[in-house]
Amino acid sequence: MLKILYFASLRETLGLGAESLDLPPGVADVGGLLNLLIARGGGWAKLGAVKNLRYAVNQEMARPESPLKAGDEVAFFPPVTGG
Amino acid sequence: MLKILYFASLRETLGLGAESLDLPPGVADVGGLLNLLIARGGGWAKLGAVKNLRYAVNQEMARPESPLKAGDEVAFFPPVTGG
Amino acid sequence: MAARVQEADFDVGAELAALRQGDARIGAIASFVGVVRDINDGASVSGISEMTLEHYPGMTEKALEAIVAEAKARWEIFDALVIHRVGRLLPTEQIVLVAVTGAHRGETFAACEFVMDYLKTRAPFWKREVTPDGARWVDARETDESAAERWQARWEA
Amino acid sequence: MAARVQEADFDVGAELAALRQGDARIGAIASFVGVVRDINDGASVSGISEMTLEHYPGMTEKALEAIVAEAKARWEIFDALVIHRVGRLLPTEQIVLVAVTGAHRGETFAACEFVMDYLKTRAPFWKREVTPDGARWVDARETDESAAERWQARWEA
Repeated sequence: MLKILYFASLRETLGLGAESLDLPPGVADVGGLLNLLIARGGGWAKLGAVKNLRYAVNQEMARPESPLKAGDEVAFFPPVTGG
Repeated sequence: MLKILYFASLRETLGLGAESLDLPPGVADVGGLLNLLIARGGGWAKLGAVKNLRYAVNQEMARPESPLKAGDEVAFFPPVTGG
Repeated sequence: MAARVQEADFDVGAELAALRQGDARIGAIASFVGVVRDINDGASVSGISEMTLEHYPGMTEKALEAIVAEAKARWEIFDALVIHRVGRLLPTEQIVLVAVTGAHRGETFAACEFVMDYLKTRAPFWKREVTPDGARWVDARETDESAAERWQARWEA
Repeated sequence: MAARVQEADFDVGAELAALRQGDARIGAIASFVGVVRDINDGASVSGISEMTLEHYPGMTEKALEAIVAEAKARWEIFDALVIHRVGRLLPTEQIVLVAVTGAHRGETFAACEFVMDYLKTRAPFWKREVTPDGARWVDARETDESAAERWQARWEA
Protein backbone atom coordinates (compact mmCIF):
# COMPACT_ATOMS: atom_id res chain seq x y z
CA MET A 1 0.00 0.00 0.00
CA LEU A 2 1.19 3.52 -0.90
CA LYS A 3 0.02 6.71 0.76
CA ILE A 4 -0.26 9.46 -1.86
CA LEU A 5 -0.56 13.16 -0.94
CA TYR A 6 -1.43 16.20 -3.07
CA PHE A 7 -0.80 19.79 -2.04
CA ALA A 8 -1.75 23.34 -2.94
CA SER A 9 -3.05 23.86 -6.50
CA LEU A 10 -2.77 20.11 -7.22
CA ARG A 11 -5.00 19.29 -4.26
CA GLU A 12 -7.52 21.86 -5.50
CA THR A 13 -7.40 20.66 -9.11
CA LEU A 14 -7.89 17.03 -8.10
CA GLY A 15 -10.32 17.80 -5.30
CA LEU A 16 -8.29 15.32 -3.27
CA GLY A 17 -5.62 15.73 -0.60
CA ALA A 18 -4.70 12.10 0.03
CA GLU A 19 -5.41 8.61 -1.16
CA SER A 20 -4.18 5.06 -0.54
CA LEU A 21 -3.21 2.80 -3.39
CA ASP A 22 -1.79 -0.71 -3.64
CA LEU A 23 1.60 -0.45 -5.30
CA PRO A 24 0.64 -1.65 -8.80
CA PRO A 25 2.78 -4.31 -10.49
CA GLY A 26 5.31 -2.79 -12.85
CA VAL A 27 5.47 0.52 -10.97
CA ALA A 28 8.97 0.75 -9.51
CA ASP A 29 9.56 4.47 -9.12
CA VAL A 30 7.94 7.90 -8.77
CA GLY A 31 7.86 8.42 -12.55
CA GLY A 32 6.04 5.12 -13.02
CA LEU A 33 3.46 6.06 -10.42
CA LEU A 34 2.97 9.47 -12.01
CA ASN A 35 2.33 7.88 -15.43
CA LEU A 36 -0.20 5.55 -13.85
CA LEU A 37 -2.03 8.48 -12.23
CA ILE A 38 -2.03 10.52 -15.45
CA ALA A 39 -3.49 7.50 -17.30
CA ARG A 40 -6.59 7.79 -15.09
CA GLY A 41 -7.62 10.68 -17.34
CA GLY A 42 -9.88 13.62 -16.41
CA GLY A 43 -8.29 15.91 -13.77
CA TRP A 44 -5.48 13.41 -13.41
CA ALA A 45 -4.32 14.02 -16.95
CA LYS A 46 -3.43 17.55 -15.82
CA LEU A 47 -0.70 16.13 -13.57
CA GLY A 48 1.38 15.65 -16.70
CA ALA A 49 1.02 19.32 -17.61
CA VAL A 50 2.03 20.83 -14.28
CA LYS A 51 5.12 22.97 -14.78
CA ASN A 52 8.01 21.82 -12.61
CA LEU A 53 5.98 19.25 -10.71
CA ARG A 54 7.78 18.29 -7.48
CA TYR A 55 7.84 14.92 -5.71
CA ALA A 56 8.68 13.74 -2.23
CA VAL A 57 9.06 10.17 -0.99
CA ASN A 58 8.79 9.63 2.74
CA GLN A 59 9.00 13.40 3.23
CA GLU A 60 12.27 13.84 1.36
CA MET A 61 12.50 15.61 -2.00
CA ALA A 62 12.62 12.95 -4.73
CA ARG A 63 13.00 12.55 -8.48
CA PRO A 64 11.12 10.55 -11.16
CA GLU A 65 13.69 7.77 -10.84
CA SER A 66 13.40 7.57 -7.03
CA PRO A 67 12.38 3.97 -6.21
CA LEU A 68 9.10 3.12 -4.46
CA LYS A 69 8.19 0.24 -2.18
CA ALA A 70 5.07 -0.76 -0.29
CA GLY A 71 4.43 1.50 2.71
CA ASP A 72 6.01 4.59 1.16
CA GLU A 73 4.43 8.04 1.48
CA VAL A 74 4.57 9.80 -1.89
CA ALA A 75 3.68 13.47 -2.32
CA PHE A 76 3.06 15.51 -5.49
CA PHE A 77 3.07 19.30 -5.38
CA PRO A 78 3.91 22.46 -7.36
CA PRO A 79 7.16 24.37 -6.69
CA VAL A 80 7.19 25.71 -3.13
CA THR A 81 6.46 29.37 -2.39
CA GLY A 82 6.96 29.87 1.34
CA GLY A 83 9.14 32.34 3.18
CA MET B 1 42.15 79.41 14.99
CA LEU B 2 41.91 75.63 14.59
CA LYS B 3 40.07 73.29 16.92
CA ILE B 4 42.06 70.06 17.28
CA LEU B 5 40.58 66.88 18.78
CA TYR B 6 42.22 63.62 19.87
CA PHE B 7 40.37 60.37 20.49
CA ALA B 8 40.80 56.97 22.10
CA SER B 9 44.41 55.81 22.60
CA LEU B 10 45.72 59.12 21.20
CA ARG B 11 43.78 61.11 23.77
CA GLU B 12 45.18 58.88 26.50
CA THR B 13 48.76 59.04 25.22
CA LEU B 14 48.69 62.83 24.96
CA GLY B 15 46.61 63.32 28.10
CA LEU B 16 44.59 65.77 26.01
CA GLY B 17 41.22 65.55 24.25
CA ALA B 18 41.10 68.96 22.59
CA GLU B 19 43.09 72.10 22.03
CA SER B 20 42.84 75.35 20.10
CA LEU B 21 45.67 76.53 17.92
CA ASP B 22 46.18 79.49 15.61
CA LEU B 23 46.68 78.12 12.12
CA PRO B 24 50.47 78.51 11.86
CA PRO B 25 51.95 80.19 8.77
CA GLY B 26 53.11 77.64 6.24
CA VAL B 27 50.66 74.96 7.43
CA ALA B 28 48.22 74.42 4.57
CA ASP B 29 46.97 70.89 5.07
CA VAL B 30 46.45 68.07 7.56
CA GLY B 31 49.89 66.59 6.89
CA GLY B 32 51.52 69.96 7.61
CA LEU B 33 49.64 70.26 10.88
CA LEU B 34 50.62 66.73 11.87
CA ASN B 35 54.30 67.47 11.24
CA LEU B 36 54.04 70.59 13.36
CA LEU B 37 52.48 68.62 16.23
CA ILE B 38 55.11 65.85 16.00
CA ALA B 39 57.84 68.50 16.12
CA ARG B 40 56.66 69.46 19.64
CA GLY B 41 58.50 66.34 20.81
CA GLY B 42 57.68 64.26 23.91
CA GLY B 43 54.33 62.49 23.68
CA TRP B 44 53.62 64.37 20.45
CA ALA B 45 56.47 62.63 18.69
CA LYS B 46 54.49 59.40 19.07
CA LEU B 47 51.83 60.78 16.69
CA GLY B 48 54.24 60.01 13.87
CA ALA B 49 54.50 56.37 14.96
CA VAL B 50 50.77 55.61 15.21
CA LYS B 51 49.93 52.85 12.76
CA ASN B 52 47.27 53.91 10.28
CA LEU B 53 46.60 57.26 11.95
CA ARG B 54 43.23 58.62 10.79
CA TYR B 55 42.22 62.25 10.24
CA ALA B 56 38.96 64.12 9.97
CA VAL B 57 38.39 67.74 8.96
CA ASN B 58 35.09 69.29 9.97
CA GLN B 59 33.83 65.83 10.88
CA GLU B 60 34.53 64.24 7.50
CA MET B 61 37.26 61.66 6.94
CA ALA B 62 40.31 63.42 5.48
CA ARG B 63 43.80 62.73 4.14
CA PRO B 64 47.22 64.29 4.73
CA GLU B 65 46.73 66.49 1.68
CA SER B 66 43.30 67.74 2.79
CA PRO B 67 43.51 71.56 2.99
CA LEU B 68 43.02 73.47 6.24
CA LYS B 69 41.72 76.96 6.89
CA ALA B 70 41.07 79.05 9.99
CA GLY B 71 37.99 77.84 11.87
CA ASP B 72 38.37 74.19 10.86
CA GLU B 73 37.86 71.34 13.31
CA VAL B 74 40.62 68.76 12.86
CA ALA B 75 40.56 65.37 14.56
CA PHE B 76 43.29 62.74 14.93
CA PHE B 77 42.45 59.19 15.94
CA PRO B 78 43.43 55.52 15.52
CA PRO B 79 41.49 53.22 13.16
CA VAL B 80 37.91 52.89 14.32
CA THR B 81 36.70 49.77 16.15
CA GLY B 82 32.97 50.16 16.71
CA GLY B 83 30.10 47.90 15.75
CA MET C 1 14.18 23.44 18.81
CA ALA C 2 15.80 24.88 15.70
CA ALA C 3 12.65 24.97 13.54
CA ARG C 4 9.01 25.68 14.32
CA VAL C 5 5.86 25.76 12.18
CA GLN C 6 2.96 27.55 13.80
CA GLU C 7 -0.21 29.52 13.15
CA ALA C 8 0.51 32.03 15.90
CA ASP C 9 2.50 35.20 15.37
CA PHE C 10 5.97 35.45 16.89
CA ASP C 11 7.74 38.16 18.94
CA VAL C 12 11.09 38.83 17.25
CA GLY C 13 12.63 40.48 20.31
CA ALA C 14 11.65 37.61 22.61
CA GLU C 15 12.82 34.97 20.10
CA LEU C 16 16.22 36.64 19.65
CA ALA C 17 16.59 36.98 23.43
CA ALA C 18 15.80 33.29 23.92
CA LEU C 19 18.22 32.29 21.16
CA ARG C 20 21.06 34.31 22.75
CA GLN C 21 20.25 33.37 26.32
CA GLY C 22 23.26 32.26 28.32
CA ASP C 23 25.74 32.10 25.45
CA ALA C 24 28.42 34.71 26.16
CA ARG C 25 30.44 33.62 23.12
CA ILE C 26 27.93 35.34 20.81
CA GLY C 27 29.15 38.49 19.11
CA ALA C 28 26.78 38.60 16.17
CA ILE C 29 23.11 37.91 15.49
CA ALA C 30 21.83 38.17 11.92
CA SER C 31 18.12 37.86 11.41
CA PHE C 32 15.47 38.14 8.76
CA VAL C 33 11.72 38.64 8.92
CA GLY C 34 9.47 38.04 5.92
CA VAL C 35 6.22 39.97 5.84
CA VAL C 36 2.98 39.80 3.83
CA ARG C 37 3.11 42.68 1.35
CA ASP C 38 -0.08 44.25 0.10
CA ILE C 39 1.14 44.08 -3.49
CA ASN C 40 2.88 41.11 -5.07
CA ASP C 41 4.96 41.20 -8.23
CA GLY C 42 2.51 39.36 -10.42
CA ALA C 43 -0.58 41.11 -9.13
CA SER C 44 -1.46 44.14 -11.28
CA VAL C 45 -2.24 47.04 -9.01
CA SER C 46 -4.72 45.21 -6.83
CA GLY C 47 -3.76 44.78 -3.22
CA ILE C 48 -3.73 41.46 -1.42
CA SER C 49 -6.54 41.28 1.08
CA GLU C 50 -5.34 38.04 2.67
CA MET C 51 -3.04 35.10 2.22
CA THR C 52 -3.25 31.46 3.25
CA LEU C 53 -0.14 29.39 3.80
CA GLU C 54 -0.46 25.65 3.31
CA HIS C 55 2.32 23.23 4.21
CA TYR C 56 3.17 19.53 4.33
CA PRO C 57 3.07 18.64 8.03
CA GLY C 58 5.92 16.36 8.94
CA MET C 59 8.02 17.05 5.90
CA THR C 60 8.12 20.78 6.62
CA GLU C 61 9.77 20.41 10.01
CA LYS C 62 12.24 17.88 8.61
CA ALA C 63 13.10 20.15 5.69
CA LEU C 64 13.67 23.15 7.95
CA GLU C 65 15.81 21.13 10.38
CA ALA C 66 17.86 19.84 7.45
CA ILE C 67 18.43 23.37 6.13
CA VAL C 68 19.54 24.57 9.57
CA ALA C 69 21.86 21.56 9.92
CA GLU C 70 23.33 22.35 6.51
CA ALA C 71 23.95 25.97 7.54
CA LYS C 72 25.69 24.80 10.72
CA ALA C 73 27.90 22.48 8.68
CA ARG C 74 28.86 25.19 6.21
CA TRP C 75 29.56 28.13 8.54
CA GLU C 76 31.03 28.66 11.97
CA ILE C 77 27.86 29.62 13.69
CA PHE C 78 26.57 28.76 17.15
CA ASP C 79 22.86 28.37 16.66
CA ALA C 80 20.04 29.06 14.25
CA LEU C 81 16.29 29.41 14.54
CA VAL C 82 13.54 29.23 11.93
CA ILE C 83 9.91 30.03 12.67
CA HIS C 84 7.45 29.81 9.79
CA ARG C 85 3.77 30.60 10.10
CA VAL C 86 0.97 28.77 8.31
CA GLY C 87 -2.75 29.41 7.94
CA ARG C 88 -4.44 32.73 7.26
CA LEU C 89 -2.29 35.88 7.21
CA LEU C 90 -3.11 39.51 6.48
CA PRO C 91 -0.95 42.20 4.87
CA THR C 92 1.84 43.49 7.16
CA GLU C 93 1.73 40.27 9.21
CA GLN C 94 4.97 38.40 9.84
CA ILE C 95 5.44 35.14 7.88
CA VAL C 96 8.89 33.87 8.72
CA LEU C 97 11.80 34.52 11.07
CA VAL C 98 15.33 33.26 10.55
CA ALA C 99 17.95 34.14 13.15
CA VAL C 100 21.57 33.01 13.37
CA THR C 101 24.09 33.54 16.16
CA GLY C 102 27.87 33.38 15.90
CA ALA C 103 31.11 35.00 16.93
CA HIS C 104 31.49 37.16 13.82
CA ARG C 105 29.06 38.94 11.57
CA GLY C 106 30.18 37.60 8.18
CA GLU C 107 29.34 34.00 9.02
CA THR C 108 25.98 34.90 10.54
CA PHE C 109 24.92 37.04 7.57
CA ALA C 110 25.86 34.32 5.08
CA ALA C 111 24.18 31.53 7.06
CA CYS C 112 21.00 33.58 7.57
CA GLU C 113 20.69 34.40 3.87
CA PHE C 114 21.47 30.79 2.95
CA VAL C 115 18.69 29.48 5.21
CA MET C 116 16.19 31.91 3.66
CA ASP C 117 17.24 31.02 0.10
CA TYR C 118 17.03 27.30 0.74
CA LEU C 119 13.76 27.62 2.63
CA LYS C 120 12.28 29.43 -0.39
CA THR C 121 13.00 26.50 -2.70
CA ARG C 122 13.16 23.39 -0.47
CA ALA C 123 10.64 23.77 2.35
CA PRO C 124 7.10 22.63 1.44
CA PHE C 125 5.04 25.79 1.94
CA TRP C 126 2.58 27.19 -0.58
CA LYS C 127 1.02 30.64 -0.60
CA ARG C 128 -2.49 31.36 -1.79
CA GLU C 129 -3.42 35.00 -2.16
CA VAL C 130 -6.84 36.57 -2.14
CA THR C 131 -7.08 39.80 -4.13
CA PRO C 132 -10.05 41.83 -5.37
CA ASP C 133 -9.63 39.86 -8.64
CA GLY C 134 -10.06 36.54 -6.84
CA ALA C 135 -7.92 33.89 -5.20
CA ARG C 136 -4.82 32.39 -6.75
CA TRP C 137 -1.85 30.25 -5.84
CA VAL C 138 1.38 32.21 -5.93
CA ASP C 139 3.78 31.10 -8.66
CA ALA C 140 7.32 30.19 -7.73
CA ARG C 141 9.83 32.88 -8.70
CA GLU C 142 12.80 31.97 -10.86
CA THR C 143 14.89 34.44 -8.88
CA ASP C 144 14.33 32.25 -5.82
CA GLU C 145 15.69 29.23 -7.66
CA SER C 146 18.78 31.11 -8.81
CA ALA C 147 19.29 32.58 -5.33
CA ALA C 148 19.42 29.05 -3.94
CA GLU C 149 21.64 27.77 -6.72
CA ARG C 150 24.41 30.28 -6.12
CA TRP C 151 25.10 28.60 -2.74
CA GLN C 152 25.51 25.33 -4.57
CA ALA C 153 28.05 26.88 -6.91
CA ARG C 154 30.00 28.42 -4.03
CA TRP C 155 29.94 25.19 -2.12
CA GLU C 156 31.23 23.10 -5.01
CA ALA C 157 33.83 25.65 -6.13
CA MET D 1 15.70 59.29 12.40
CA ALA D 2 17.93 56.87 10.53
CA ALA D 3 20.83 56.86 12.99
CA ARG D 4 21.04 57.13 16.76
CA VAL D 5 23.95 57.11 19.20
CA GLN D 6 22.94 56.44 22.77
CA GLU D 7 24.08 55.03 26.11
CA ALA D 8 20.80 53.25 26.75
CA ASP D 9 20.08 49.72 25.59
CA PHE D 10 17.59 49.19 22.78
CA ASP D 11 14.65 46.81 22.32
CA VAL D 12 15.10 45.05 18.96
CA GLY D 13 11.46 44.01 18.70
CA ALA D 14 10.17 47.52 19.39
CA GLU D 15 12.68 49.10 17.02
CA LEU D 16 11.78 46.75 14.16
CA ALA D 17 8.08 47.34 14.79
CA ALA D 18 8.59 51.12 14.69
CA LEU D 19 10.65 50.86 11.50
CA ARG D 20 7.93 48.79 9.76
CA GLN D 21 5.01 50.77 11.10
CA GLY D 22 2.49 51.76 8.48
CA ASP D 23 4.47 50.65 5.44
CA ALA D 24 2.51 47.84 3.78
CA ARG D 25 4.98 47.69 0.89
CA ILE D 26 7.53 45.96 3.13
CA GLY D 27 8.12 42.28 2.41
CA ALA D 28 11.57 41.89 3.95
CA ILE D 29 13.41 43.07 7.05
CA ALA D 30 17.07 42.15 7.46
CA SER D 31 18.69 43.05 10.74
CA PHE D 32 21.89 42.62 12.66
CA VAL D 33 22.74 42.93 16.35
CA GLY D 34 26.32 43.17 17.58
CA VAL D 35 26.96 41.97 21.12
CA VAL D 36 29.84 42.26 23.63
CA ARG D 37 31.54 38.87 23.66
CA ASP D 38 33.33 37.69 26.76
CA ILE D 39 36.37 36.68 24.74
CA ASN D 40 37.90 38.74 21.96
CA ASP D 41 40.19 37.40 19.25
CA GLY D 42 43.33 39.05 20.50
CA ALA D 43 42.72 38.38 24.16
CA SER D 44 44.42 35.20 25.34
CA VAL D 45 41.98 33.14 27.34
CA SER D 46 41.01 35.91 29.71
CA GLY D 47 37.44 37.07 29.54
CA ILE D 48 36.38 40.67 29.08
CA SER D 49 34.92 42.06 32.27
CA GLU D 50 33.72 45.28 30.67
CA MET D 51 34.03 47.48 27.62
CA THR D 52 33.85 51.22 27.10
CA LEU D 53 32.84 52.70 23.78
CA GLU D 54 34.12 56.16 22.97
CA HIS D 55 32.94 58.13 19.95
CA TYR D 56 33.30 61.49 18.22
CA PRO D 57 30.05 63.31 18.94
CA GLY D 58 28.80 65.16 15.89
CA MET D 59 30.91 63.26 13.39
CA THR D 60 29.47 59.91 14.47
CA GLU D 61 25.90 60.82 13.62
CA LYS D 62 26.98 62.35 10.30
CA ALA D 63 29.02 59.26 9.40
CA LEU D 64 26.14 56.91 10.21
CA GLU D 65 23.64 59.01 8.25
CA ALA D 66 26.03 59.06 5.30
CA ILE D 67 26.40 55.27 5.38
CA VAL D 68 22.63 54.82 5.48
CA ALA D 69 22.21 57.28 2.60
CA GLU D 70 24.81 55.36 0.60
CA ALA D 71 22.96 52.09 1.23
CA LYS D 72 19.70 53.68 0.04
CA ALA D 73 21.44 54.89 -3.11
CA ARG D 74 22.91 51.48 -3.89
CA TRP D 75 19.96 49.19 -3.22
CA GLU D 76 16.21 49.30 -3.63
CA ILE D 77 15.33 49.49 0.02
CA PHE D 78 12.65 51.47 1.80
CA ASP D 79 14.27 52.45 5.07
CA ALA D 80 17.22 51.71 7.32
CA LEU D 81 17.97 52.21 10.97
CA VAL D 82 21.26 52.25 12.88
CA ILE D 83 21.47 52.40 16.67
CA HIS D 84 24.92 52.34 18.23
CA ARG D 85 25.54 52.42 21.94
CA VAL D 86 28.41 54.24 23.67
CA GLY D 87 29.73 54.28 27.23
CA ARG D 88 30.21 51.31 29.51
CA LEU D 89 28.99 47.91 28.33
CA LEU D 90 29.21 44.45 29.88
CA PRO D 91 29.54 41.05 28.18
CA THR D 92 26.33 39.88 26.45
CA GLU D 93 25.07 43.48 26.20
CA GLN D 94 23.92 44.75 22.82
CA ILE D 95 26.24 47.21 21.05
CA VAL D 96 24.70 47.95 17.70
CA LEU D 97 21.51 47.37 15.71
CA VAL D 98 21.22 47.72 11.95
CA ALA D 99 17.85 47.05 10.33
CA VAL D 100 16.82 47.46 6.69
CA THR D 101 13.35 47.19 5.14
CA GLY D 102 12.53 46.53 1.50
CA ALA D 103 10.29 44.62 -0.85
CA HIS D 104 12.65 41.68 -1.40
CA ARG D 105 15.12 39.90 0.82
CA GLY D 106 18.23 40.05 -1.38
CA GLU D 107 18.41 43.83 -1.34
CA THR D 108 17.78 44.06 2.39
CA PHE D 109 20.45 41.46 3.24
CA ALA D 110 23.04 43.20 1.06
CA ALA D 111 22.25 46.67 2.37
CA CYS D 112 22.28 45.51 6.00
CA GLU D 113 25.67 43.82 5.64
CA PHE D 114 27.02 46.83 3.75
CA VAL D 115 25.98 49.21 6.53
CA MET D 116 27.68 47.01 9.13
CA ASP D 117 30.88 46.71 7.08
CA TYR D 118 31.09 50.44 6.45
CA LEU D 119 30.21 51.27 10.04
CA LYS D 120 33.10 49.07 11.19
CA THR D 121 35.64 51.09 9.19
CA ARG D 122 34.12 54.56 8.76
CA ALA D 123 32.16 55.47 11.88
CA PRO D 124 34.26 57.00 14.67
CA PHE D 125 33.77 54.58 17.55
CA TRP D 126 36.58 53.09 19.63
CA LYS D 127 36.37 50.12 21.99
CA ARG D 128 38.37 49.84 25.18
CA GLU D 129 38.28 46.48 26.94
CA VAL D 130 38.95 45.71 30.56
CA THR D 131 40.23 42.18 31.13
CA PRO D 132 41.86 40.53 34.16
CA ASP D 133 45.18 41.46 32.48
CA GLY D 134 44.28 45.15 32.43
CA ALA D 135 42.65 47.65 30.11
CA ARG D 136 43.50 48.04 26.45
CA TRP D 137 42.18 49.71 23.32
CA VAL D 138 40.93 47.18 20.81
CA ASP D 139 42.98 47.02 17.62
CA ALA D 140 41.26 47.42 14.28
CA ARG D 141 40.90 44.13 12.44
CA GLU D 142 42.22 43.80 8.91
CA THR D 143 39.27 41.57 8.07
CA ASP D 144 37.00 44.56 8.74
CA GLU D 145 38.93 46.64 6.24
CA SER D 146 38.72 43.95 3.57
CA ALA D 147 35.03 43.39 4.30
CA ALA D 148 34.39 47.06 3.56
CA GLU D 149 36.61 47.07 0.49
CA ARG D 150 34.71 44.31 -1.27
CA TRP D 151 31.70 46.63 -1.59
CA GLN D 152 33.94 49.16 -3.28
CA ALA D 153 35.06 46.56 -5.80
CA ARG D 154 31.49 45.46 -6.52
CA TRP D 155 30.38 49.03 -6.91
CA GLU D 156 33.12 49.97 -9.33
CA ALA D 157 32.88 46.74 -11.33
